Amino acid sequence: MLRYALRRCAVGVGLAWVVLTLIFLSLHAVPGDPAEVILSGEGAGAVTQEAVAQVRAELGLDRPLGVQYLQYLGGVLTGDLGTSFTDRAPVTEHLADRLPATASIVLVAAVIGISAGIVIGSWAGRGGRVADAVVGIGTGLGVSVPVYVLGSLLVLVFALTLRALPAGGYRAFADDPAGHLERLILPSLAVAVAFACVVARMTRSAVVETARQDWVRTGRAVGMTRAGVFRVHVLRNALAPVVTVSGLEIGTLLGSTVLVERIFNWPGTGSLLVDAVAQRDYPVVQGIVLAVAVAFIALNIVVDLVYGVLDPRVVHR
Amino acid sequence: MTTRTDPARAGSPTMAPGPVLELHDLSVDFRGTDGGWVETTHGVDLALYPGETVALVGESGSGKSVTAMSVLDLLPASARRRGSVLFDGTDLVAASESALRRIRGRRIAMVFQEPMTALNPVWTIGNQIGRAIRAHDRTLSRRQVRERVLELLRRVHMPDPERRADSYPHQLSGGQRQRAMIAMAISCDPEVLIADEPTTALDVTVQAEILDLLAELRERLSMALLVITHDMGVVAEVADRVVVMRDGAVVEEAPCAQLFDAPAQPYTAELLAAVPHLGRGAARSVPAGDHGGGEVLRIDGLTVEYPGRGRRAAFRAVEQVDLTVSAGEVVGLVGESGSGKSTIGRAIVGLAPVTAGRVELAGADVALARGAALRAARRDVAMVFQDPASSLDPRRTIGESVTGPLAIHRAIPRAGLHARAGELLDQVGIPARWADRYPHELSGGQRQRVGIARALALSPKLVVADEPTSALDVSVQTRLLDLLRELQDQRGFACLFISHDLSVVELLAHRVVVLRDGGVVEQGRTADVLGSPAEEYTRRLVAAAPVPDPRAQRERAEARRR
Amino acid sequence: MSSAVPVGDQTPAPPRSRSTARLRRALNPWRLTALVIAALVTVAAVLGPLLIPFDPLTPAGEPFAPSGTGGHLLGTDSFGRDVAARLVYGLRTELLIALCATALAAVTGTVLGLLGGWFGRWVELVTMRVTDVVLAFPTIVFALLAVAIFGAGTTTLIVVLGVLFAPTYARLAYGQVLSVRRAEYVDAEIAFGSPTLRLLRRTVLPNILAPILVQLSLTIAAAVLLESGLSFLGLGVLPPEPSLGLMIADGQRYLGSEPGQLLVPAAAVVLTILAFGALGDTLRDWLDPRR
Amino acid sequence: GSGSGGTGSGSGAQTLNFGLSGEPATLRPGADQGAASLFVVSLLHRGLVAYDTDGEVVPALASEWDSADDQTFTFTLRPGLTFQDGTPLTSADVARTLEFLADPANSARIGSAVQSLDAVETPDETTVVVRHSEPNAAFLDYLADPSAGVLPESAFAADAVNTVGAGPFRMAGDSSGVGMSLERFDGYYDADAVQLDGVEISYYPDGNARTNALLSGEVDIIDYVPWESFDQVESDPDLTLDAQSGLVMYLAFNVDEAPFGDARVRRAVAHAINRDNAVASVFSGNARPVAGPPVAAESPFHEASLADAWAYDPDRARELLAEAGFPDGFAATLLTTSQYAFHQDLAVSVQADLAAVGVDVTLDNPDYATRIQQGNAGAYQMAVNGNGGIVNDPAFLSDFLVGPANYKRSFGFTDPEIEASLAEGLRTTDETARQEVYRRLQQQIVDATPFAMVSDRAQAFAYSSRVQGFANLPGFLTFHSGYTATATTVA
Ligand SMILES: Nc1ncnc2c1ncn2[C@@H]1O[C@H](COP(=O)(O)OP(=O)(O)OP(=O)(O)O)[C@@H](O)[C@H]1O
Ligand SMILES: Nc1ncnc2c1ncn2[C@@H]1O[C@H](COP(=O)(O)OP(=O)(O)OP(=O)(O)O)[C@@H](O)[C@H]1O
Ligand SMILES: [Mg+2]
Ligand SMILES: [Mg+2]
Repeated sequence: MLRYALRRCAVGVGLAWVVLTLIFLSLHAVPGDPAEVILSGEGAGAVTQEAVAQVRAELGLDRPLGVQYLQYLGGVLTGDLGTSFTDRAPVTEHLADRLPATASIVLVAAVIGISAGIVIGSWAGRGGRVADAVVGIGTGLGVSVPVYVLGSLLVLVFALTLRALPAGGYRAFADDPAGHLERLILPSLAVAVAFACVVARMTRSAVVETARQDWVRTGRAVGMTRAGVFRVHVLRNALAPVVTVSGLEIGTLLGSTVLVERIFNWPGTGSLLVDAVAQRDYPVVQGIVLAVAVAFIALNIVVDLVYGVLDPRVVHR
Repeated sequence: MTTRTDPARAGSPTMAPGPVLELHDLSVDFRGTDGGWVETTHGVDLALYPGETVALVGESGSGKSVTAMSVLDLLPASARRRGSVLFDGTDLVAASESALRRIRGRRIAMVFQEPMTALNPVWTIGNQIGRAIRAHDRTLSRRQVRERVLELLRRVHMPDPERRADSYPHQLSGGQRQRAMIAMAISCDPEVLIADEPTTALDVTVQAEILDLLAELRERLSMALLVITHDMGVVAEVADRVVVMRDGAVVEEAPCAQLFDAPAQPYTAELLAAVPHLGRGAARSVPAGDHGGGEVLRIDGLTVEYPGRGRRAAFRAVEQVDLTVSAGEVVGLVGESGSGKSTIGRAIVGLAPVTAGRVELAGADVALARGAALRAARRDVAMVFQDPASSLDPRRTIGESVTGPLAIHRAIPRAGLHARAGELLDQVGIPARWADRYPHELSGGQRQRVGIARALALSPKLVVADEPTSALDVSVQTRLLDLLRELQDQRGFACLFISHDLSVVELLAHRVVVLRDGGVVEQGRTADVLGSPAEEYTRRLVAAAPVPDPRAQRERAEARRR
Repeated sequence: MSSAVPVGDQTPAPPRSRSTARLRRALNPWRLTALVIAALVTVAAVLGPLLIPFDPLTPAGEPFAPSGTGGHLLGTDSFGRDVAARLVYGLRTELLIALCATALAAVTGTVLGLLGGWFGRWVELVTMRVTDVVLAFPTIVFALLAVAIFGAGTTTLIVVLGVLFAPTYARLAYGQVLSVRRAEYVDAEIAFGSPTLRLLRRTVLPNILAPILVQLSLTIAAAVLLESGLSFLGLGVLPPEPSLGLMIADGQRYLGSEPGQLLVPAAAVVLTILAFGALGDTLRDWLDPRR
Repeated sequence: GSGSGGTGSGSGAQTLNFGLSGEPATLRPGADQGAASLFVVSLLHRGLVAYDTDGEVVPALASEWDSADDQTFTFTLRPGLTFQDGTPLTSADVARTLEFLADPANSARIGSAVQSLDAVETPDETTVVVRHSEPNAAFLDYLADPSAGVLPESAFAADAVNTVGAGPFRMAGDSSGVGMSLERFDGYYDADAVQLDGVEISYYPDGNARTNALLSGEVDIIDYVPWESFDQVESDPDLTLDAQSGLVMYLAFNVDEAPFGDARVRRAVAHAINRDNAVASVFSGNARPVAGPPVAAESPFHEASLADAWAYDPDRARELLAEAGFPDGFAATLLTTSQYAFHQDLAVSVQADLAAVGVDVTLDNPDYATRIQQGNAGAYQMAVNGNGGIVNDPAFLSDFLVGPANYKRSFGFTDPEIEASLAEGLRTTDETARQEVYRRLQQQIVDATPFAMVSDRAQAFAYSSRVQGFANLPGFLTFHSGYTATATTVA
C-alpha cells in the first residue's frame, strides 16, 4: 500500500509537470496578447507599438519561448510561481488569498453532497417503487437545474424575500467565522444539490446491484439487522463506483466554481481563473491550474487507495 | 405418503417434547416471466425434533435448498412462500422481520450451499464470522470476538486459523470457505441448524471431522440438524430420519435404517441403487488402445506460490508436483481440502501464478505460451470449475454460457448456437428450453451441470474437472458419470478428475494421484492406490470415506471417534 | 438421459420474452411517462421545425411579445424571435451536442478504462494518466482554451464536452474492471481461450456496465448544463444559432423582468434531462438479470 | 441585510458601501483600465482640475488657472498640498505627471490629447506653466479626467503601486477579489467638506449579483446597473436609478478589406441598421438610437440636421450597394465578442438587418482578449464596438478617427480632411468658429462614413434613499462620477 502510494505520488509529480507544460504551451498558443489587453481599457486611446513592446518587455514576453519556459519551470521548482501580469503581485499570494475561499465551498459542498447523496441513493435503492420514483424525479431535477439558476433562486428566496441570509459576499474565516459560515451556506448549497444528485444516482444503481448478492442473504441469515446488513453487506460493496464519481465531482468542482462565485460574489479561484484567462494573465492561469491539478492528482490517489480498501480483490490478488 | 414416525423419541416416550421446527404445507412460488406465480415446491411437511438429525435428500433441483431457505424467509425477492413454519410456537411465515431477525443465526442457523458467493468478497472471513457473533451479543469486546472467531475456526479444523481469519474469501480453497460458513453458522450455538450440502467441498477426512463436530453439538446442545446432502454415506452416518424430495414435493420419509433397508418409493430405491460404494466399483482398466498414445498433459516440477502482501509472506500452495495424463486416460486427483488440487487445475489452464516448473499440453508449454499460441492450447483443454455459481457469468443466460467455448472458437455457425445450447443442456439433464434462464435461477446442482456441459461443448482433448459432481444427487451423478465415460470412450479425451469422493474416483479414474500440502504423496493405478494404499495418509483417507450403509457407517464413526 | 426436471418449469417461451418481462418490470409508471416525454422531445426536435411557422433566427414581432400574440405560441424573445421556434431548434442543437458528446465520451472513456484496468502496467499508466491530465485541467480553462484556439461552435463544443467527460467513464470503467477481472467467470472465459478483445467486450463490459449506464444520463445532463454554463460565459453555441443553454443564459438576464425567457428553456432542459435520466435507469434495470 | 460597517446615523461614522462592477486592475499611472479602475482612481487621485455635477471644469489642486490663448496655461496650486503618504505636492510633481502623460510610450488615457504639449515650466513651488505647440481648446477638459491625477515620484518607479495620490480618500485595505476600503484623507485640500468617513467597495462582477446586493441592502449604491434591471430598480420606491447616456455603440470597418474600402458600402451598412430594434433588443430600450455623428444632443456642437443622416432605410441601403457594384449583396464577417452580452446581442441584431439588404453576415465571436488582438491587427471585416469620449467636447472624436491602428477604430481608415478639421477644432478657441469647424467635421464624417453608429447606451448608478449628494455625471463623464463622493452623505 505504502509503496503503491509512493509510486503514485512520483507519477503524480510527473503528471503535474505535464499539465504545467501543456497549459504553458497552450496559453502561449491562444490568440490574444497580454500586453495589448493590459493597454486596452474600456475607452483606451491609441495603443502604440512602443507601448506594447515596452509592456511585453516588462512582462518578460519578449524572450524566446523556451527561455520563458525554463525560467518559469525553475521558478516553480523553487516555489516561485511568478507574478501576475495585471497586478504584479506574486501568484502565490493570489493563491493564498483565493484558494481558501474555493476550498471552503468545495469542502462543504462535497460533505453535504456525498452524505446526502448516499443517504438519498440508499433510500431509493432499498425503498419501494415510490421512493425510487420520488428520488428519480428529484435527482433528475437536481442534476438538470443550472447552478446559476439555482443560485439565483436561492438568493431570491433566502436573501431577497426571507432576508434570512446575505445575498453574497465573503468574509475570511479567520476574521469573522460567523460571517464566513453565514455566507457560505447558499453557495455551497447551490453546488451541493447537483453533487448530491449525482452521488445519489450512482449509489442507487450500485445498491440495487449488490442487494441481490448471495452474501446479503448470508448477512440476514446470521441475524444482522436490516440496517446492519445494508451497511455492511450492501453499501460497503456498492461504494466503489460512488467513491469514483465523488472524486471526479470534487475534482471538477475545484476548477469550475466560477458560476457560483459570480452569483454569490465569492472570491474564489474560479472567478480569478476566468478573469485571468480573459486578461491573458499567464502566470495566474498557470498557478491556478497547477494548484488545481495538484489537488486533483492527490485526490485521485486517495480515491484509488480508498478503492483498494473498499474492494480488497483489487489489491489482494 | 408415509406416516411420520419419531424414531429419535421412540425409546423415551416420557420426554416426548414437540418438534422444535415444523414445516406445514409449505410451498414456494417463483415469479414467472408473465408476472404470474409458478409453483416450485408443493405442500412440504417436515418436522424436526430437538437433538434429531434429519437428512433431506432428493434429486437435484427438487426444491431442497428453496425449502431450507424459506424457513427463515431468505428467498430472493422474486419468490414467495405459503403455508406455515412453526418454531417455538411462532409461525415464521407470519412473523415480523424483527422477530425473524432475533431467531436467525442465534436460534436457527443456516449453512448455504455455495460458500463462495455466500461470503462477502470485501470482508475477511474473520470479520464476517465476528459480525455473526456480534449480531446477537453486542456486549463482547473486539478481543473476545476475535478469540471466539479463532476458536470457531479451530473447531471446523481450519488450518492456520490466525492467517485464514484475515484472509478474504477468494484467498481460500473451496473447502476452507465451506468451513468458514459452518463456523459462522454454529457461532451462536443454535437450536436448529439447517445445513445445505455442508461438506461438498470437503475431503473425506475433514468431512468426518465436521460430522463429528456436528454430532458433538447435537449432543451438547440438543441441537436439531436438518442436513441437505446427496452423499448417502453422510446420510448413513448422521441421519436419524430421511426425507426424500422429488419434483418439489416430499415423496418419502422414513427412519434412516428403514429407508436404506426397504425404500418404499421406486425413486428412493433408484437413488440408493445408484450410490457408488468404495471398493465395489470395478476399477477401470487401462484406456482402450486406439485412443491411448501420447501424453496429453505433462506437469514437471510445478510450483505455485500465491504472492503475499506487505508483511504477509507468500504462500506456496503447490510444490514440485509431477503428473502426466495420457490420451483417453482419467486421472483422479485426491487429497485433503486446501492441498492444492484446484491450484493445479488452474495452473493447467494458465490461471495460477506458476513460480517454477513446466506445464505441457500436447507438447506445448502453457506456462510460457502467450497470445494466440496459448489460446490454441486452450482450445484443447476445458475446465469445470469447483464453484459453479461464481464461474458462470451472471449476466449471461445459461444457454449462452454453455455455448461460450463454441462461440469463442467459432466452432459452429452462430445461427446454430441456440439449438446446440439446448442439446448440451439436455445432455446433462437440464431442459433445453431453460437455455434462456440466468444462473441465479437454477439450483446448485443445475448450475454445476451447466458448468459440465460447457466444458464438454468443444470436445476437448483434456478436461480438468474440479469437483464436478459435488452438488449432484447420486442418480444425476450416475447419469453424468455414465455420460462422461461414454463420451470419453467415444472421443478418447483425457481427464484430470479432482474429487474428494473416493468412490466416484474409483468408478472413473484409471490412475489416482494423492496430494497433500501441495506435494504428491502417492500415485498409481486406482485399484492399487485405493485398494492397498502404500502411504499412511492415503490409508487414512480411504478409511475416512463414508459408506452408504447406516449400520456400517455408524460403527466406523464410533471407531473413528475413539 | 433426458428425464427433465419439470420443477419451476414454464411453458416454452421464445428467448426474448424474458427480457421483455424484465423491461416491463423496469418500466414503472413514472419512467414510462418520462420515456414518453423523451420520445416527444426527440420528435419535437426532429419534426418541430415543420410545425412551427417561424424562423428561429429572424425577428418576427415585437420583443417580448406575450405568448399567444401574433401566432407566437410561447411569445418572442428580446429580438422578437419566436420562442417556440427557437426552443424546437434549440432542442435539436442541444440533443445533437449532448448526445454526440456523451457518445464520444462514453465510448472513448470506457475503452480507455477497460484497457487500463485490464492490462495494468504501462497501459494503465498511459490510459489512466492521460485521463488524469484531462481531469486536472479545470473545465472552464479547457473550454476557454479550446474555444480560443478553435473558435466557438457546435463542433468544438461536442469535442470539448466529449473530451471533458471521457475521463469520468474511464475512471468508472477502470475501477469496475479492477473488481470484475478477478471474478471466476472471467477466469472461466480465459480458460476457454477467449481472445482478450472478445473477453472484454462480451464478459467484462456487460458486468461493468451498470454504473456506466447511470453515468450516461448524468453526462447528458452535465453536457446540457455545461453548454449553458459556457454560453453564460460566452463560450457556448454561436449566436444567433439557438440552443437551450444559450436561451437559458440569455433568459437569466431577464429573470427580473421577463421570467418566461428563463423558465421556458429551463423547463425544456429539465424535462429532457429527466426523460433521459429515466431512460438510463430503465436501461440499467432492464439489463440487470436479477431485477 | 447585514453589510459590515453599517452606517452610523448623525455625526457618527459615515461609510458608503459601494458595489463596484469589477475588481480594478492594478492601477497604472495615467492608464485607461476600465470603468471600475477609473472610479477608484477618481476617489484616490486628484488632478489640477476636476468636474462638478454638471460636467463643468472646476478647480481642484489648482485653485485657479489662466490662459489667454488656450495655448499657454498657468496654474496656481493650493498652498500646503500633500500626498497621502505625507510628502508635499509641488509643481515639480505636476510637471513630472504631465510629461509622463504626454509620452506616447506610456499610452496614457489622455495621451493623444496632450500630444501638443511643448513644455511644462515650474517657476516656483506652486506655479505650473504648461505650453502647447498650438492652441488646445479641450485641454482643460482632458486635464479634468481622473487619470490625469497628480502623482508622487514614487508612482513612476518600475513596479510601483499607484494607489498613493492626492485625492479625498486613501487606501485603507485591499482584499483581492473581495473589495477595498478607503478612508477619508485628512490632508486632502478640501477635507472638511467631505462628509464620508470612508468608502467600502465590494466587487460584484456579475450584474445580477450586483443588483441583488443593492436590493438586499448589502450595499448602498452600485454602478453599471444591468440594462435588464432598470425596471426592477426603478420600481423600488426606496431606490434611485441615476442614468446618463454613456458610450456609443457602432460598427467599425476594416477599410483595407474589400468591399469596405468603398464609402458607399459603409454607408449602405449604416442605412441598413434598424436602430430601434437594436435599442430594444440589446439594451432593453435603455439607450437612444444614434443615426448620425456621435455628438450628443445635449452638446452645443450637436448638429441636428445630420442627426439622422444614416437613418434606417433598407431601400437606400440596397441602392447604395447596387451603386457600389453589389446588387445582390455579399458575404462578410462581423467581429464581436462573446465576453460581453451586449456586444454579442448587437451583432445578432445587426446581422438580421444586414441579411435583409442582402449582406450575409457571419459572426466571429471570440473572447475579448482575442477580439482586441484581432481588432488591433485588422483581422476582421466589420466589428462591433463600444467607445466613448474622454471629454464631452467633440475633440474626443479624434480617438475615433486618427492615430495609430487601434481595435476601437476602423482599421486602415485615414481621411486628411477629417484630420485637418479635427486639428482645427482643437486649435480654434472662438466658440462660434469652433461650432462651424465641428459642423463641417460632422458633415465630412457623414460623407466618409468611417463607422456606422447604432446607439448610445445608458450608464446608470442606482442607490438607496439613504445616499444623498451622489450624482451621475453627464455624457461620457459618467465614469468620473466618483468625483461627487466628496459631496455624498449617507443617512
Ligand atoms: N488467491 C489466493 N491467495 C492466497 N492463497 C490462496 C489463494 N488461493 C488459494 N490459496 C491457498 O492455497 C491453498 C490451496 O488451495 P486450493 O484451492 O488449490 O485447494 P484445494 O486442494 O482445491 O482444496 P479444496 O478441496 O478445499 O477445494 C489453500 O490453502 C488456500 O488457502
Ligand atoms: N430464482 C429462481 N427463479 C426461478 N427458479 C428458481 C430460482 N431459484 C431456484 N429455482 C428453481 O427451483 C427449483 C428448486 O431449486 P433448489 O435450489 O431448491 O434445488 P435443490 O433441490 O437444492 O437442488 P440441488 O441439489 O441441485 O441444489 C429448481 O428447479 C430451480 O431451477
Ligand atoms: Mg440446492
Ligand atoms: Mg478446490
